[in-house]
Amino acid sequence: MTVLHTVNKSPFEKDSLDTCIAHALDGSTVLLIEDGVYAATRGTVVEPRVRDAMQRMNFYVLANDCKARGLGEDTLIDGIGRVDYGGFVDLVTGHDSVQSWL
Amino acid sequence: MTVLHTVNKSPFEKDSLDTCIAHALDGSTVLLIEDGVYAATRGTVVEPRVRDAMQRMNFYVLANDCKARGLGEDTLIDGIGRVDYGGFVDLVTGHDSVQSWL
Amino acid sequence: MSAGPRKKLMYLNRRAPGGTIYAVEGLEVVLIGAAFDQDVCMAFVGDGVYQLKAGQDTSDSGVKNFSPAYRALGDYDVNRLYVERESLEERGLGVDDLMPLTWEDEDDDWAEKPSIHVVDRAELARLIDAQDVVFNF
Amino acid sequence: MSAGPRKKLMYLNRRAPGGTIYAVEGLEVVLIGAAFDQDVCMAFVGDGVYQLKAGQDTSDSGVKNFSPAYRALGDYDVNRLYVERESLEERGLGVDDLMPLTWEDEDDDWAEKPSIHVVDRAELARLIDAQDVVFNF
Amino acid sequence: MKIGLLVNEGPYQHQAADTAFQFAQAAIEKGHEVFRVFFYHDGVNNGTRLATPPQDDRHIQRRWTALAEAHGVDLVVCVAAAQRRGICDPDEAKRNGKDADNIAPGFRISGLGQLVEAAIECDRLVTFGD
Amino acid sequence: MKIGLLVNEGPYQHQAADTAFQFAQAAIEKGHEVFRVFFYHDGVNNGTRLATPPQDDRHIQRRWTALAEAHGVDLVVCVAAAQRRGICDPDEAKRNGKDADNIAPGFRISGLGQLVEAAIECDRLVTFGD
Repeated sequence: MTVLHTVNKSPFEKDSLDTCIAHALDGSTVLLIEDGVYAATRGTVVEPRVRDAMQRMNFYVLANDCKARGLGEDTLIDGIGRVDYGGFVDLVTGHDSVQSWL
Repeated sequence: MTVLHTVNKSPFEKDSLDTCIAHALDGSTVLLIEDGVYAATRGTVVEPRVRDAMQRMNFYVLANDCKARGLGEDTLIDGIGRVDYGGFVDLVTGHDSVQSWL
Repeated sequence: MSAGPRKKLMYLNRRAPGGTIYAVEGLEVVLIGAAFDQDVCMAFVGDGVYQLKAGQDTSDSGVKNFSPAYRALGDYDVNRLYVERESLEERGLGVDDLMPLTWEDEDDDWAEKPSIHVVDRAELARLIDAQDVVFNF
Repeated sequence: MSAGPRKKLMYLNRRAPGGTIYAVEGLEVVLIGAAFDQDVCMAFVGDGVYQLKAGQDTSDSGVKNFSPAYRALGDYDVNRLYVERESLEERGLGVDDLMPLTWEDEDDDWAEKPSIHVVDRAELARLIDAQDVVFNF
Repeated sequence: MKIGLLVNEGPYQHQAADTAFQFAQAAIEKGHEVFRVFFYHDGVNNGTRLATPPQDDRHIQRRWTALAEAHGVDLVVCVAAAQRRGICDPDEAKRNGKDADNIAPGFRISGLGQLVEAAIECDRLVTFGD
Repeated sequence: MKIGLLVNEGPYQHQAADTAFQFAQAAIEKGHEVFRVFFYHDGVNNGTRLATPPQDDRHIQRRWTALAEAHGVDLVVCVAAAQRRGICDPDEAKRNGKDADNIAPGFRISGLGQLVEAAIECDRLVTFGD
């Protein structure tokens, strides 16, 4: 199976991202949405953990949520894919199941 | 001024307790309520941070919330006071203001 | 109640009881879902392990105590409750601190068997990965 | 609108905008509260600093963009916005990443002055301690 | 002392409404005045009379209503937050072209100024939320 | 594909209802079937017709209703969660002795079995919550 994991919480406020990373198998995909997108920005104290996880998993952000929060494409960690709601749908249908870390 | 700080979130899930401790002055009081009471138990990875903060501040738990969660008096860190809702009221009136870390 | 092959359903519990309703209303889904005859398990991760803490007593809180409902799970054939070892350890808990939940195995002369299985994080990750559907509460 | 001495009121913002409504509805309290002529300030701590991020644009989200409302604060005589330095640094942000909020000082020939003051955690702790009332959003 | 309460979450979903109620009751028992309970954000959902919780569980709205009736506690629901979430009284329903209302007895709908006023008038303001 | 959605939070307070709606719309545009949107926990509050959000903001309930009307999406509100929180249709109002109801057009109230059924029948179940 390949699982799509979604994270919608800020990594500074809640343990959702860390719990996701600790429970996602190698080769899975992590999609950051809502306040979860802050984890995708460069220069934060969370960045090393995200880069480390990116060695094992594919990371995406929901671009609509980045734009709403003023996070330009140039502020994102290299290698994180950007999708819109249609791309979110494609990620859901392109994986065997979806696990939402709320 | 002396401030009563309340924390109602689990220290394992959210940053509320850590943010409280980082912003409470020496001599203030911290009251743990709701899921915040888990921070008062012995043997957790959070205990050292609580013990450290107890050097500078007074800690209380809402006993009703401990009982509801099956946390017996014998499981709490020594030196943390126990209050009921009436004691909560007394803490509120006995300090100059109340700051709720949600 | 459903045609087709049985699906693997996991109810993944990550929240403490009491502070929010997710544990209570999550349990309601498990009990209703039992009627659908699927391949069901529950997992308790992070603060979710507190849901199984023994000795919960809301008599001083003015709130309904729902923790006895976990004891009914065995009767509903929900008898695989995976509790994450690391989550217990981080919270200073052992399996002895949890409610002793059991079920009766009709294929083994109705022997009473424990429903709680402590598994480590890596094993739980594989279990999550193997499900068709994971409900998060 | 109120007799008696002015109180020191702080609106303490700890949540990111967008994911929840607390920032929006918190700002509504500040704007209404301005009519009461009290000693008012705002603080931005933790994810609250993201509320002031420049360039927020919800046009692709189907949600109302409320971030321009922060620019109105100066007109309401809310001109002390304390932003925690450590919270900015943990998020890789500097004051240049924030909206340039200003107010006009009528006692200084209407000079335009910055409303945002970056303060360190220890100073913010003292500010919180000095308030009569702190609103948390 | 004169105490104001701010409740920011709806009933049942979070414990905030329960804690606030227990606190209010204890404060009254100790002889303090609960000047006002202001319901903001999802807290406005405490004020609907259409809830029917299970019979063996507490009825959060009715507890508030009883507190208002017994002790004259002023239960104020924020109008702006209530409009977003579908809590209205007969006047609001009429103004907004709604065919029904759902406000519970003992609650009244008013503006955010009531919250700021409570913060200024009270000796203490205590917040309950998520 | 056949997709089921689970919405666990009320409108406005959390982004969950917005994200779920945008996802549902995008899935339909891509030719997928949104088999059902199940509203649980505070998610049931999406289904009240009494909300009047500011005119320059989105009207979350009406967006759902329009989606149901345009594409036949099944919008199901959990009865147990709805009873706790004061969401009811005329039948529920009558059964529980309420003098009003507040369910919005396009929404129906039913049991938790509808959620489990969606999980079994659908190719994917996607959860939106807090």
